[in-house]
Amino acid sequence: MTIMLMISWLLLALGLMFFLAGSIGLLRFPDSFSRLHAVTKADTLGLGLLVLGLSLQSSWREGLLMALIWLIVMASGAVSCQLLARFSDEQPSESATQQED
Amino acid sequence: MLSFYLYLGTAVLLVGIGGLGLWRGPELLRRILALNVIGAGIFMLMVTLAYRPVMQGEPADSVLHALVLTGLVVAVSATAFALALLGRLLTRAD
Amino acid sequence: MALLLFDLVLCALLLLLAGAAMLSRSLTQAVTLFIAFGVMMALAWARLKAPDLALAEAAIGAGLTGALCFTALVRYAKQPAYPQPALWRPLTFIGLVTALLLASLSQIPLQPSSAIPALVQQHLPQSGVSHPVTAVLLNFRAWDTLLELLVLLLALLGARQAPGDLPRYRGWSLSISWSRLLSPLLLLVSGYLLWRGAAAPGGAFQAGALLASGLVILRLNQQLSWLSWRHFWVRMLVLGGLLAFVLAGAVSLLLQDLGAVWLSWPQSIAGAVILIVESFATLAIAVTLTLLVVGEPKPEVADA
Amino acid sequence: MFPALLLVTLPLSAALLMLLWPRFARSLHVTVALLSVPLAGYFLQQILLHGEQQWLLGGWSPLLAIRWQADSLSALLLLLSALLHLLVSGYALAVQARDRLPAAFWPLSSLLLASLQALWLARDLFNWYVCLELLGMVAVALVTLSGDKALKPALNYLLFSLFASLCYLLGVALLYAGYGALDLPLLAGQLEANRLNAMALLLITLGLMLKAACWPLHIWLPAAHAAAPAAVSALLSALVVKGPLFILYLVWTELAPQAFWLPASYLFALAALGALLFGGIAALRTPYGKSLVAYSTVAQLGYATLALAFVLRFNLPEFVAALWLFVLAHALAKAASFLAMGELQQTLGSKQVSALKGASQTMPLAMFAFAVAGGSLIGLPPSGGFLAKWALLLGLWQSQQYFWLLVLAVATLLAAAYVFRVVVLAFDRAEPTAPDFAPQRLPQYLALLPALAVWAMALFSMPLLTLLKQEL
Repeated sequence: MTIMLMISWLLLALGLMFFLAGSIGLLRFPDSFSRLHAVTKADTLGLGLLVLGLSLQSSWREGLLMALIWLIVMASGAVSCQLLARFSDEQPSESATQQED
Repeated sequence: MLSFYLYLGTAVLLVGIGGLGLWRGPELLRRILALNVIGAGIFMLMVTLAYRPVMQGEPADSVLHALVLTGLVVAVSATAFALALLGRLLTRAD
Repeated sequence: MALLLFDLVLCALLLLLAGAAMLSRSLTQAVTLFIAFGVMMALAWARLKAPDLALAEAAIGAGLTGALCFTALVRYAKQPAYPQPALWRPLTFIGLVTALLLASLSQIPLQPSSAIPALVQQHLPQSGVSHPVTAVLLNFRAWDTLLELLVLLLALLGARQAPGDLPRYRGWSLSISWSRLLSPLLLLVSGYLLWRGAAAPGGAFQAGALLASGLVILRLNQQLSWLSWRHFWVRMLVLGGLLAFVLAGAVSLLLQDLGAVWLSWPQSIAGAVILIVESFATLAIAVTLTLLVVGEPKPEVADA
Repeated sequence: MFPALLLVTLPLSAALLMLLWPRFARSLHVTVALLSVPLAGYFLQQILLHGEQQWLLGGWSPLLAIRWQADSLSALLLLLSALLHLLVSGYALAVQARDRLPAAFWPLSSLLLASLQALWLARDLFNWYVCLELLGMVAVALVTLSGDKALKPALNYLLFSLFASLCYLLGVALLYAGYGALDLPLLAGQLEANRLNAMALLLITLGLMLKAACWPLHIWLPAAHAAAPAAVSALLSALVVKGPLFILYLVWTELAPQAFWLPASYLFALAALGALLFGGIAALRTPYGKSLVAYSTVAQLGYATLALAFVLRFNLPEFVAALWLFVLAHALAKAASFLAMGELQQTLGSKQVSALKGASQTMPLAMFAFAVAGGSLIGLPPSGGFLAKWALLLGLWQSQQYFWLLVLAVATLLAAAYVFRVVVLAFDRAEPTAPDFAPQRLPQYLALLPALAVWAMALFSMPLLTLLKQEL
């Protein structure tokens, strides 16, 4: 039991670390592509680790629900990331003007 | 109880921040956003007020919740109308 | 203690996001920050035991308002940059007013003297539904809700007076297949929210807003033909909520004695009346919000 | 219940049907406008016979339900709204083809009537918020009927109106925090004079004064009212700004603790002073005809604010009578002057005041209507405006406020100056501005109608006064 709990906390900490790294990347990276890259890492891996860690501490029903949420977030993240990348690809001047001010 | 005052204070500060944005602008879109921030602050105040019975172990005040729900819909309607007018104003200026 | 820490972080985040949205230089940033603010707000309301509102705020406040703001943002692209005005004068004045407000807050009684929550609980069995918020919205204070639907309708009527044309987004294979996947899900969830509203958090507004977001996604990906006010069925859908409300009021007046008052549902059929009114209201809200977000085609586009 | 309910739901459901079947919009609109007047008259008679009536919507207990209540004042305002709505409908019918009035006018103006009637009947703080929001949005939508040139004033109007309703809502939330009720009669007399209530009342007052365009919060009004089509400006100036004024009156006389009355009266008196002087001066200086009439609204609202200030300070029946007589007289006179001015501008083809040169020759009827309405705005005896001013003077004399007598004299002179500015120009027959097309007679007669009605008010002064003093 305690081993399960320890693994769970480890996974949670790891997940949080991904989120932290993603947030720092979002703030520090120079252009939108690398920012997107940083954020999507946090979304998929970080959230996945959190869900895994939390489901070790909860019933199978809650675990299933969380897994569903993870899947939906991942799918929407993939689509919205592609859309954003496409948008910034189409309008390079937009991101350039934003960096100036 | 500390949380109650924390949320109450945050709500009022949000109203203040919104008021600041409304005054300063300078774009009309930001003024519309500012009105929404003020609205959010007021609704947060109401939700926090509705939370008071919870601290005594009773259910939250559902009348206030209903009022906020009404207010939310009214706010989004007004925002949509204002943005439509703004959009027309901007496209016409070209 | 942990909860207080959570509250502190959440409140600080809310203030930070709102302040940054108001002061940021670029409007795009301001709108993005405002959407993030909306999501955090939904979290705060869930924390404050208001799940109905958290649902509504997530769908309406963050989602649809954000979509509307982005629509306006596209039109700002060609505008010249505005000079940033000075800050100190508004800051001192607003700071003073906020301080006064904060000072007056200390007199809010911690134990509310209101008898309303008890009264709601007492009359809940007669209202036809078991969820108090739904009971207040569609029975105790139904007149407010009717007028609120009217406000929503007016937003649409007003927006139709000022049609602006947008650059058309033509859809893209990935987002199209995603919209095909997502919208049945949204439809399902909004139906569930509507049905559940009688007994648990949820109801017409949340369901309507969710349905609207599904319709908007479909419309933007060209999966749905234009909704145009010129079609009778669209007008019928938009007005359906109000018509059902008024008709239900009229019928219930006729069903009861002549001494009856407006919008009082007979207890035996109250649940059914509320469900019917809510269903029509959901459709009306969904179509109205969709029309507000995606706009209407110019006549020649609609004919093509 | 029935007459009151029909007064609200008839225009409401008619508007819905108009939107559903636009083909029948006009006929439906006219039918409802025609039906509303006798209904409102019947309702007023019922109230006079049986006294005040009230209903708890949904039949729940007072704390839970929304209360509707109708006393003789509400009934009078219901009748006034129905009457002016009918008049403006007639005018709109007469000019719709010439002015290219959009088809959206018909459902929108029906919704305006419905929301006004709902406001006069409600006695619930939150329901008033929804009513105010509704009224503001209908008003803005009506202003946008003028097309692109009205966009900026309309958007400004909308933003001010939204800010005002938010202020009002915050005030209501603070009151609910202390007392946990929204029903006006239940809250009446309950409020203590503490900081929280002071803040709440201040916010409510600020919001309502913004919506009622009390000086110095009037800045949105002239542009918005001037930009709207004439029929709409008449409705806005005559009725819409009176809604928040009505709430303000009820909130202060019934809700506010007596300890706040004196400081509030100073606040209102100051606003009134500014409105009377600066509104008048602005009306005197503006180069545009409809702006002149709109600024005159700002100035005339000053009288109502002044009466409210003295109601709070001295609590004399004269002031209450003066307040509502001003509202009635101004509604009629302003409807007449906006319709007349709209007619003049439309026919002479210019917005400028200077274009009215020789209008007494080219369009004598419209000019006559404007002059007659102007007489009431100045307060010439025996018009409705005079009646109101007389009540105010009487009260001021009794309470020995001689400074304010002087202010009233100056304000009257200013009103006379801006009315005669137009009239004198119109009688300058040397080189009259030629009309673009033959003037239509019917709309001019319709503009004359309320102007004559406001002079007829003097004939009915006794019943009106007894009706209003019942309020005390």
